[in-house]
Amino acid sequence: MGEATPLIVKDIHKTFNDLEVLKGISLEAQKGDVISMIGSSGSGKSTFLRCINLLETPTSGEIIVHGENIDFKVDKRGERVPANNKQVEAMRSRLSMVFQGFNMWSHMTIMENIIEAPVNVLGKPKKEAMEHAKELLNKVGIYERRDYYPSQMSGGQQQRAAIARALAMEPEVMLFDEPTSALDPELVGEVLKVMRSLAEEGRTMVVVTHEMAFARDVSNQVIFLHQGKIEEQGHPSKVFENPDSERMKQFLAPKY
Amino acid sequence: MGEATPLIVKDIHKTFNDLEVLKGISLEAQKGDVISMIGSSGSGKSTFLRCINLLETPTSGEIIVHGENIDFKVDKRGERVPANNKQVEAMRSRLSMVFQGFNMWSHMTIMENIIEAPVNVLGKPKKEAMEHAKELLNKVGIYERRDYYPSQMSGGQQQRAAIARALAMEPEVMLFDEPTSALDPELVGEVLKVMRSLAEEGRTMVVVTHEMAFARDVSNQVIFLHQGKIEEQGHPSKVFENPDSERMKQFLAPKY
Amino acid sequence: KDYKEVRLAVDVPYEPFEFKAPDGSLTGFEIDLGNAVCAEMQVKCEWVVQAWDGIIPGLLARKYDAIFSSMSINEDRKKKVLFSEPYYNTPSSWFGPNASKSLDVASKASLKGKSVGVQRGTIQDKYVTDNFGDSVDVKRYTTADDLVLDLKGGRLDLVFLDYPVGENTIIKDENFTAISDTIQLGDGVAVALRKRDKDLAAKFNKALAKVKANGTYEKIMNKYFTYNIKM
Amino acid sequence: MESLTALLNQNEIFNLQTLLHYWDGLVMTVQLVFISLVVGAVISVPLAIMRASRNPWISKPIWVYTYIFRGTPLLIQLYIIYYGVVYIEGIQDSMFWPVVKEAFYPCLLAFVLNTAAYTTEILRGAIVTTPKGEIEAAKAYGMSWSTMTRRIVLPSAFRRALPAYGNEVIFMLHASAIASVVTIVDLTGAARDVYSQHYAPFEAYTFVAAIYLCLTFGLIYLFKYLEKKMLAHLRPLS
Amino acid sequence: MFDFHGYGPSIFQGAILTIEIAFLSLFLAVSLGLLGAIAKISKNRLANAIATAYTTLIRGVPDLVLMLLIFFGGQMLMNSFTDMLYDRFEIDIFININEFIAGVVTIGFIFGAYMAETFRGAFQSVDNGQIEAGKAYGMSQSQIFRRIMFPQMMRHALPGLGNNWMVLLKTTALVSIIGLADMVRLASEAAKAVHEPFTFFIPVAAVYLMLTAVSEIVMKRLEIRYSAGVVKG
Ligand SMILES: Nc1ncnc2c1ncn2[C@@H]1O[C@H](COP(=O)(O)OP(=O)(O)OP(=O)(O)O)[C@@H](O)[C@H]1O
Ligand SMILES: Nc1ncnc2c1ncn2[C@@H]1O[C@H](COP(=O)(O)OP(=O)(O)OP(=O)(O)O)[C@@H](O)[C@H]1O
Ligand SMILES: [Mg+2]
Ligand SMILES: [Mg+2]
Repeated sequence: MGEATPLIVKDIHKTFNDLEVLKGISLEAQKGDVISMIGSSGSGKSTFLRCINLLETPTSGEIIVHGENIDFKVDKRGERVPANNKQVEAMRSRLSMVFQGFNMWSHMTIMENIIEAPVNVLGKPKKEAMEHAKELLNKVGIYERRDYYPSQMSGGQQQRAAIARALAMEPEVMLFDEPTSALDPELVGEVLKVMRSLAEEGRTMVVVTHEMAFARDVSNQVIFLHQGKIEEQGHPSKVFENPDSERMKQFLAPKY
Repeated sequence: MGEATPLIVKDIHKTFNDLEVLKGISLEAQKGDVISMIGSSGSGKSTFLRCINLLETPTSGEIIVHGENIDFKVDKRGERVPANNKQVEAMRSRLSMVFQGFNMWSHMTIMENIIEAPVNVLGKPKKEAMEHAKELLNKVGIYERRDYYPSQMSGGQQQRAAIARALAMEPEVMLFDEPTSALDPELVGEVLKVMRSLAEEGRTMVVVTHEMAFARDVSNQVIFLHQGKIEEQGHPSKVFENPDSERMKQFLAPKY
Repeated sequence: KDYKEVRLAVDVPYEPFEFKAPDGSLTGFEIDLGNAVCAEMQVKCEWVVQAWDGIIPGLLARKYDAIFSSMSINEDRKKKVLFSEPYYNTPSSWFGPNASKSLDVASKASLKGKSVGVQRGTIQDKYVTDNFGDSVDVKRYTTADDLVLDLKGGRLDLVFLDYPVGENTIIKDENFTAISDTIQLGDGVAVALRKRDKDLAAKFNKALAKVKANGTYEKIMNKYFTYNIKM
Repeated sequence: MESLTALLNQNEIFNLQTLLHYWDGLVMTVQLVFISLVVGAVISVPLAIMRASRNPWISKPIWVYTYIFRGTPLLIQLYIIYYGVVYIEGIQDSMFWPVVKEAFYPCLLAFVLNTAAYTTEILRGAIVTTPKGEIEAAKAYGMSWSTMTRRIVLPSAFRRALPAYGNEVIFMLHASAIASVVTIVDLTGAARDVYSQHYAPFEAYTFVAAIYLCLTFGLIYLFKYLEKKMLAHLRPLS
Repeated sequence: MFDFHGYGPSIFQGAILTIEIAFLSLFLAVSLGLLGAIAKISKNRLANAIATAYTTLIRGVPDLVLMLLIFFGGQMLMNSFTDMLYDRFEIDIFININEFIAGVVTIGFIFGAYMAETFRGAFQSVDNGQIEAGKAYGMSQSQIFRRIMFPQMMRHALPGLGNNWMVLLKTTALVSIIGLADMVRLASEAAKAVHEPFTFFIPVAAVYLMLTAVSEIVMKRLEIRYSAGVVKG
């Protein structure tokens, strides 16, 4: 038997109050897979990513990270919650995430933001973490801004810092929520290059994106989400060239 | 003599601490003009927009809105500040802005966010403001979410709400800071359609964008900012087809 | 100058000199005496209840005209206010558990190392501090009740108190007793007035003398005391 | 030095003896306030975390504690702890008696419990207003609850709590004046002694007020400095 | 069950006075605190300096001393004027400063300084982007304050505000030194009269705890109200 599959998600449902946002999403990501999630605004892409690392607890469904099935229980309030915090933490330290709103820790400088989790979660020596951070900051082009606070950075700079923070964890699986939304085309290119090299290193990625070019060129699986359901799924060549779904066709039609 | 020019900016400089972020930017926007500002991350685009409506006070330079020259004075600390708050407020109510981070008021629902300024700044009757808000919310497709708080909305939904909020002011000049960054291509198309129709109504717009297609197709002037200076400026056909600047050529080169 | 109305400040309760009945009415030796003095002066007296900490500032600020509240005469106070002739002086006494009855309170040696409670800023405080300050541990309390609590709770070995206070609080408990004889201290208690109101002080002195002479004073005293406090 | 003693001798109230008395009082006040603030702050951290918990079995008992200690006057708490303790059966023969007999420790206990209750509430408020996104980021990076609390929630909460905590420190300094009712000679106790000996309320109290003022200025300055250092990430409001 | 030796009603009277003073001075303190906080975060140097002097000085001086200073000092100032009339012209008039008003003003004034600090901290915790959005839409300073800063600041201010209120409530006992018969004063009179110091802690503590309970309910409500739009983590 080979290595365990990095990430399997089975039939995730998520309801906010009465609003069913996810209506049964499944996904399987092998080592080195790059899965693009596309779909219109509000279709549930962010919610799905947040369910994977349990920032939202799915109303039902299974999550299996590196062969380990996350346990759930029902708490006194009747809500479904993860049964074992240690398990969740261990799982999360194998994943890392770039948030749509970046969520940089505002009381830390960029450098501090980046070394925080490697030092305090993975137990890396501080010096080593800083070396690595330096490298990453150079890669995303904001090394000179390392001692700035997030509030003093431009949108694109913050986004790059968030990407560097995620990369610093050297995780098996990366979840990216629109990682290039605040970047100019040139930087988009840079960042996608970085991501492609990560995929080549064998890391697994789930990327929510509006960059169709990226979805087409870099990923080996595309998922099109529509109103909480998967409308179309498959290799990009198929999804983009020859979609089954009407909705997908419409989504892809050029607009101006 | 015809109407006054909606917006003239002359030789704006802006320095943060010792960092010169803007190094002399000028711009003239006539009625119905759509000016696209492009440039790499950190080049000073947001700072420039924020200087126009004086969220940052330019270190030097002039701003003339609708023929009125904004007065500055030097305060006791030796800082340059607007001389007349009333003038600034009046000017700002002619302008409206979509922020890069949206900045929706978190303690108000979407509807409340949208009618806030029309009712309290322009003195519109509440009912009328709500009617108008409803129309705008329908236009950007989030009418059903009108009673949500911003924190309950997806990134793209928040961005659309921010656009609706800006439109509700029916301003002469609109400043958009990457108004489509969180939107999928389909919605980008929708929003750009809305913006195009605004231009046709005769409103003036300054749009920071990473959508080269928009800059090319909708705007009648493109400004390429690089390290706080204008590297290239002119009609999109010229800027895109035949740029003078090396930097601009590089910026436009396809990346993947 | 004519005084038709005089306001007298008093801090309550200080049994049996002044205390408030549950219904709010004031009684006690000084209240009766004060009323008698006012009757003698033929002025209308109004009693004002005032907390001790603000009692002299209140006088100086003219919130009332005189303090009739067991204020002992002392040199430092004389710099701030004008005293009338004294109108009473109570003895002081040592109190302690029955076991300490045999202590020789006149000798420094036998008190050595004891914790002694006094009420802060009283003449008793001064007496103990001056005579025993270097051999006993003087503990100063804001109110007599606190001091009694600590005596009964075992934190204090002895207390040195105004006799009437001790009589009312300590020796009612049969485990405690007065030790040795009472001691007369200080220059007595007098009415305190503003320095500029010399004419009012004269009126008080005249009336006090009259009351002391015509038997009214004894009548009032006997109502509250079994021993002589007259001065 | 001689001229100083000469000067002091001329002055009736502020002679060497009273000044020494004030000095002892100052030392006592600083000791009491400092120890109770430090101990109070230390225990308020776990209490605030528990108080912010969503589990009522954890948060409610702490609420009861803060409710009672914020809800009743410190004076009453001090009375009950100081005078009440002697009525515990057999305490006088126990090994605790030498400690309890002195006013210092019961007083310190009352102060600690009081300031910890207030500090707990301040901290809890700051904890629950931590931006949600920052907590999510911490979770997403696999931080355990304790790492997240230690590295993200508390540092960020401390900064927000600082101005309100500055108030609490000054409240405590002023409130410490009531130590004198249980025979402790603190600054106020010293002032009261001097006041009643010399009957010079103005001099005795203004002098001690000036000392308190200096102490408070010191504290305010300290907090300003801390805020400047710790709140660097907040851009100034305009 | 508890024997208050007939002093119950008078303590109840005192409790009413305590409550009156507490609420009125709270109102004053919050108003002064808001003003002070605005001045402290404003760029106006003069306003800033005045507010800083206010919060520093007032918080620096012990309450008791301030009370004596404001009430008796004020009265003496008034008197030195009337004394001059008396000494020069034999005109004897006396202008009385009302104790109740003096008490409310003094306590309101003291706690205004603490409130100012609390509010200042809360204002600084409001996300700058929220304020910028207000500015960008042409809101005036006062509109931004009323419509955006205040509602968002309250969430951060509430814990500190609650603490200040708790301390203020107990500080009302200070008014006894200027001659007012508040609950604590009356209870301690009663305690001394019957020589039972502990007995009268019970009604005092009960009243305070009752007021605290009401405050907790109000606080909870305010907390909910000012947390609108905040998703609980
Ligand atoms: N408050 C501040 N203090 C110091 N530097 C600042 C501050 N605000 C912005 N900057 C710096 O100014 C530069 C320009 O920022 P700006 O936000 O204008 O960039 P931008 O062109 O909008 O970039 P993006 O496309 O990434 O949004 C950046 O390098 C940023 O770090
Ligand atoms: N806390 C919440 N309470 C109620 N509804 C919510 C909450 N969070 C998200 N939603 C709703 O869930 C839906 C999906 O949101 P989600 O953020 O997953 O969308 P998305 O696909 O990421 O969109 P975008 O591309 O705009 O970021 C939206 O309609 C949103 O309004
Ligand atoms: Mg999203
Ligand atoms: Mg920007």
